[in-house]
Amino acid sequence: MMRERFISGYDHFVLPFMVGMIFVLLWCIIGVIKIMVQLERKDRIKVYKSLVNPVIMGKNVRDWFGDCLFHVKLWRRNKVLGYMHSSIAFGWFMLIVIGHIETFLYIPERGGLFYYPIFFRYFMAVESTTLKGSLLFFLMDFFLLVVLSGIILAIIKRFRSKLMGMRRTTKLTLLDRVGLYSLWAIFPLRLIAEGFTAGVGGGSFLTVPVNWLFASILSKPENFTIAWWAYSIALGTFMIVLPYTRYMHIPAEFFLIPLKNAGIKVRRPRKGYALAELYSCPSCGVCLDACPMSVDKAGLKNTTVYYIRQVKRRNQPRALAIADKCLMCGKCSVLCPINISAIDLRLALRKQQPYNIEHDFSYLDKIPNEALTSAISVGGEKVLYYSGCMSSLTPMVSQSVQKVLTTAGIDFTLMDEQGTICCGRPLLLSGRTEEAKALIEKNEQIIKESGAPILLVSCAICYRIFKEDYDLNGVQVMHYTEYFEQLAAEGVIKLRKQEKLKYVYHDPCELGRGCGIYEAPRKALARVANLVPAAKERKESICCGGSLGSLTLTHEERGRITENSIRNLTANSPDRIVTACPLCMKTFSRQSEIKVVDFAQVIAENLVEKEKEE
Amino acid sequence: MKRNVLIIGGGPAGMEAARRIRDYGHTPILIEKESRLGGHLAKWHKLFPEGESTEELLTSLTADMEGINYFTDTNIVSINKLKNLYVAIFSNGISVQADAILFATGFSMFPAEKKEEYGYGIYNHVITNADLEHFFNTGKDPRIKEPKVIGFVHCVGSRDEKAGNRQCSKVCCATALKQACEMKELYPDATIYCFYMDLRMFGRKYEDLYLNAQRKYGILFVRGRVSEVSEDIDGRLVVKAEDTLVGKPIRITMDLLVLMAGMSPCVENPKIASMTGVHIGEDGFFMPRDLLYRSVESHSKGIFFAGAATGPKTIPETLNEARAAAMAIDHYFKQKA
Amino acid sequence: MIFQGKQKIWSDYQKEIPDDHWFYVRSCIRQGFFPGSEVAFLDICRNKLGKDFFETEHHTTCGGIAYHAEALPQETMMTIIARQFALMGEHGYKNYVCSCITSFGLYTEVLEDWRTFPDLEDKIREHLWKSCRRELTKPEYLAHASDIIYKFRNEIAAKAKHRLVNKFTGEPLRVVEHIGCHYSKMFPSKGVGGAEYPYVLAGMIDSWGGEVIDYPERRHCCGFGFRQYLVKANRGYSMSNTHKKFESMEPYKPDMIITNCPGCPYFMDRWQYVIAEQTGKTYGENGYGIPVFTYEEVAGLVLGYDPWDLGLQMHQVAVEPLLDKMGVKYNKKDKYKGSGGKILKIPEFPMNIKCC
Amino acid sequence: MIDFGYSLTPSSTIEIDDADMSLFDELCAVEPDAIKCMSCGSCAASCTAGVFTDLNLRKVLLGLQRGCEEDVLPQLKSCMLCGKCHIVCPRGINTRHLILSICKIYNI
Repeated sequence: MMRERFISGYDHFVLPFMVGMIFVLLWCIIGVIKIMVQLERKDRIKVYKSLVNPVIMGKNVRDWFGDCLFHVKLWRRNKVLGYMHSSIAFGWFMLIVIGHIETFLYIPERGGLFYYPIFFRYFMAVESTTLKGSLLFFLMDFFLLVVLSGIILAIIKRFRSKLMGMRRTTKLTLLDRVGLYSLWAIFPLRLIAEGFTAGVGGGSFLTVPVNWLFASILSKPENFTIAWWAYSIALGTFMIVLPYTRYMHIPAEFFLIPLKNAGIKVRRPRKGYALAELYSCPSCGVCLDACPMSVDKAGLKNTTVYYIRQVKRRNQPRALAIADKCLMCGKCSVLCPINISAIDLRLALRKQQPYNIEHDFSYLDKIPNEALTSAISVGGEKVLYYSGCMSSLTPMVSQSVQKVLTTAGIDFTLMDEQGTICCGRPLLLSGRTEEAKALIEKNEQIIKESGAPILLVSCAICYRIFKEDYDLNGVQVMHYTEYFEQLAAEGVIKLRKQEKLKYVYHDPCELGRGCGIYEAPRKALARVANLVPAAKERKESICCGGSLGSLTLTHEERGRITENSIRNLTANSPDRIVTACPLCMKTFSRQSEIKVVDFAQVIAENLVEKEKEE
Repeated sequence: MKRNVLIIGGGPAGMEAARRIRDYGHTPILIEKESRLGGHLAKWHKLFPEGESTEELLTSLTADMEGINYFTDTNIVSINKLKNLYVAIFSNGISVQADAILFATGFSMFPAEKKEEYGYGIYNHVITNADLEHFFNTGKDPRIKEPKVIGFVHCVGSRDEKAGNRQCSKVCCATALKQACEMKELYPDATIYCFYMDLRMFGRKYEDLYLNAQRKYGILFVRGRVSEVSEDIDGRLVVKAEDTLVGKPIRITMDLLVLMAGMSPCVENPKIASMTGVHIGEDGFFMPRDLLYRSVESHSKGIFFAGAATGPKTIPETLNEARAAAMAIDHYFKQKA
Repeated sequence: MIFQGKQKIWSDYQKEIPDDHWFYVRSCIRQGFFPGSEVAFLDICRNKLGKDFFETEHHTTCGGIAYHAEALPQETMMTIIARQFALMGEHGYKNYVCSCITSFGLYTEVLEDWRTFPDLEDKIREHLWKSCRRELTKPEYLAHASDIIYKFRNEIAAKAKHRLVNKFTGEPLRVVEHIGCHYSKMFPSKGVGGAEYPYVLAGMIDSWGGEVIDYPERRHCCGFGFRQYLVKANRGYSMSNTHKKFESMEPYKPDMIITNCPGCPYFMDRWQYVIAEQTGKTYGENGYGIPVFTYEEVAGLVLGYDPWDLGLQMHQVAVEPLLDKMGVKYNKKDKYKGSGGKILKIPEFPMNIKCC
Repeated sequence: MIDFGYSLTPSSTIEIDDADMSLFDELCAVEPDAIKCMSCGSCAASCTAGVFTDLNLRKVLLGLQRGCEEDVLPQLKSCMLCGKCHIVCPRGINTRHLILSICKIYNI
């Protein structure tokens, strides 16, 4: 049994903690209100609705546990890293929960005090031991040990991050350091404080031995209040600096999850949902290794974590510079433990860029559709093939596609035989959303007028915008990798396999991470050659460096990114690099020592002609 | 047996050939009309493509002159052929019997004053590439006074049939860019224009020179030949040209105009040719037996060419030709024996 | 400007000009533009210098204006010129001198053409014989009348009554010399001093005490350009060229302009009025224009001819300020009197350019 | 003023002396590659918008260098930022950002 040691249930040492606690609570409440107010009306309604939707709520609970406490994604990435994060998060969470359980079990009347469950051991004295009490003591010590193990790993990571699969970690700000050291200090101090009081307040396998140790070494173990003061100050310091450190992600992510699950997207660079994302960034530095630009040491400062830092600091010029530099390959978002929408955040800022260009696409209206395409009212079962503006620089792609289609006996029309206007994706990527509409509308008009049921696209960049931003009245948009795989699977085209050849497939950013097409090209390629994996592939594939996403990367910087990407692809010494985007091909071809070919070319080369078959 | 080789011209070609001929075991006799060996090279400050020092190159060329008889301030008075020998009389009264003669007579600078419209010798701030090198060497030229706007006119007397030189002088594009960069280093605030017809940056590192001129030095390029130059009331130069890429005439007021005088055939070529019967092309340069395979041999037995005597050449080309000519002469002697 | 450099060029471009016995042909348009000039020229040559200058009423236009306006085929033009030459030969002369720059250019061109293509000469000889029954005799020496004045510039200076010196300040008058394009731009070696720095007028100015102005657009055409002026819609283009020259010479504050071409003095004179009326701008002192003269008129003034006898009242830009500077005596009342004291009509005066 | 039926025609000469190059200098500070162009014309030849309009990046760059921005800047309005010029530029000039910077600095 337990009893309160002090009638007041209060000691001055709780003050630092209380100040911190109240400060951080107020901060969070204001923050939540601010974000909700900044959301657009329809977004806000969406959020409210999601909170009463059991499916979404279920998802929220799952994500809260999975992401905030157990860090499932980090586990998948690296076990030690995962353990480190989840041990601290979950362990701490459990200490708080069990602390509350104890409080409610033994002194329910003190349950309303913030500090009570935290400093429970100080205020209570053990009178007799019960099984329940021992179990709780055991659990408390156990989770403290869990947290302490995490802290030890964290300290090790600070100095040897490679052990946890991270080549680089973020540079900490001064406040980050204060937060970090106070965080490191909290749990050892708690151990010491609880160790001091373990003789009175009770303890278990961890705290009791500490108590013995202190009793044997220190002359006056009664002065344990100093230790509790230290513990409270560490907690208070941590919470006071919390909003200004990366540890803000702990409360912010909790709030971000329901917003994300409600389907809210970034609209403005630092308001509303973006603000929630900005505070949710834990500065873990996963994006440092993910970013293709980090091949250059100087490129590191352009990664998402630093982008977020600059935006939070309201350093507009730097933030703009970083936003413009980004290749928009999306790899950091995919690897990010909280999937921060790095591209959208930057795009939102790009949209605000005062470029002062008044685009005038009125000339598009003056071009009769007939002048652009012969595919007018072709209708029927025809396939409309759009080769894209880049195809004039990589004629092999469109020729190969046409060869495959012809061999397959498919009735098709080349949409842009007589020249093409841009699909609009580059404008979109430059943050010129409104301007891109003019191009989109013109292309939509042509595609719809053709009456063809399938739009076949050989450029990954065009494909993405057709998929995401075009309204085509049900015209099926297919990337040629999907389509050719379908034709091969259905037996419409027959392919011969070159057993001796090793190919590696490069996932173009826009196709893979952008549209989630990873398997179709692989399946098709496996029909014609042996596919060897790249060192990193699928969603971890490295951008070729040619991306239209970046506005400011120099030729030389791009060159180094390309070099790194090629190194990644050639890890298993393939005979050829196959890509499914004309821009990747153009970029790789400039620097690659081994031959770079387009997917369509590979398929076309290995077609078994029907007559020969017969 | 030792044979005498008369080398006419003490520029880089003549000097290099003399040493090589000596190394083959023959006796070179080198004559130079100027008071110093080195030819035009000796008047230059630095060389393209990377600003190599002329002084260093000259030092290497003159480092080992042992066993080479040379006469400066000396001209050829006459050359006569006797069977297998040539007898040459020099202006200093000496006469020699030579088993072979090497013409390393080089080129003459195109007289820039012939392009009257540019006003060389008439306007106060018009100089030539050679004048500028002299300025780089000495730091003195009254015509260069803290210029704010500088122009370089390419192809002065090159690719200009009316000026009597149809050929491209080959070295002026690179020289102009080199000099433009040097001027920019001296006068960082100056705006520098290069007026070119084609930028012929054909050699290794030349394109880098071009890129550097653009990126590092901010030299501006105008594709168009300067049509006329005038002086305004302040004595500054009013330069007119067409920017053929814009398709409009342009006018700029400048403080200094550098004329890239090209390479003309050496003025003494006709005289020497008449003494020996070697051929002169319609462009005025000596004509080798053929332009590809026997580019250092003449139509006359025992007479050879090296360097710019047979057309505009860069320094490395000239030096290589000098070596090739030495080898050809040695080969000629061996065949004769 | 390095004077020695210029002198060197001048010495490179000297042409041989015989002393005496010239066959003189007039210009068609100068008769109307500056009727006093050719009379003064002949008077100076014959009476002041005592030379033999022959002219015949049978000579015609050279056909230049029609030729340059593409209204006359080359062979026709050549035949006309061949006839002029034939007239010279018929009268026993070998030295041909013309008053017009266009003609001079054309004669030079034709002689060069015949030299380069002798067949063409034969053909023209035949044409001439068939059409006029005349025998072509090519001149031994071809000169422009300004070459003659240039040659005798020092003799004229010796007889000078007035010099090109500002009598109020004692300073030399600042003189712009404008050479007709066809004088030497086509064949630099046929003009005194070449094409870039012609000396023919500069030499007169030097001898008569003036100071030559070298302004940036000194080479520029006056803008006449035949077709540009002849088609009214294009006249703005013609005037723009003159305008460009005046803008360029303005900072030098020239006192006068001397020309040796029929069109140039006419247009440089008249356009000053049009420019003033259109833009309000005048280039001379005190709202006057810059007076433009033919070399004969200047020679006449230097030799002390009466300005009204020289036809200076035909100028648009008032010449009086210059006459005052030179110290030339003139009677204001006689300005608009014709020969024999007959009162001619006094013209209307423009608004923006001061004329008297 | 008298109407003569004709008037002075403006000169087509580009007066470099009068050109205000301060904006161009500003551009070069942001985009040092602006003077790296060697006028090969690849950009204009491959331009998607240039097929339909007078857009010609080579001419734009030259025009800016000669201080005749008014003549050339309107061309940029039809640019689709598709980046083909970037791909073909032999000098590796980042043409897309160059265009955006031109628009920003010249405020078209």
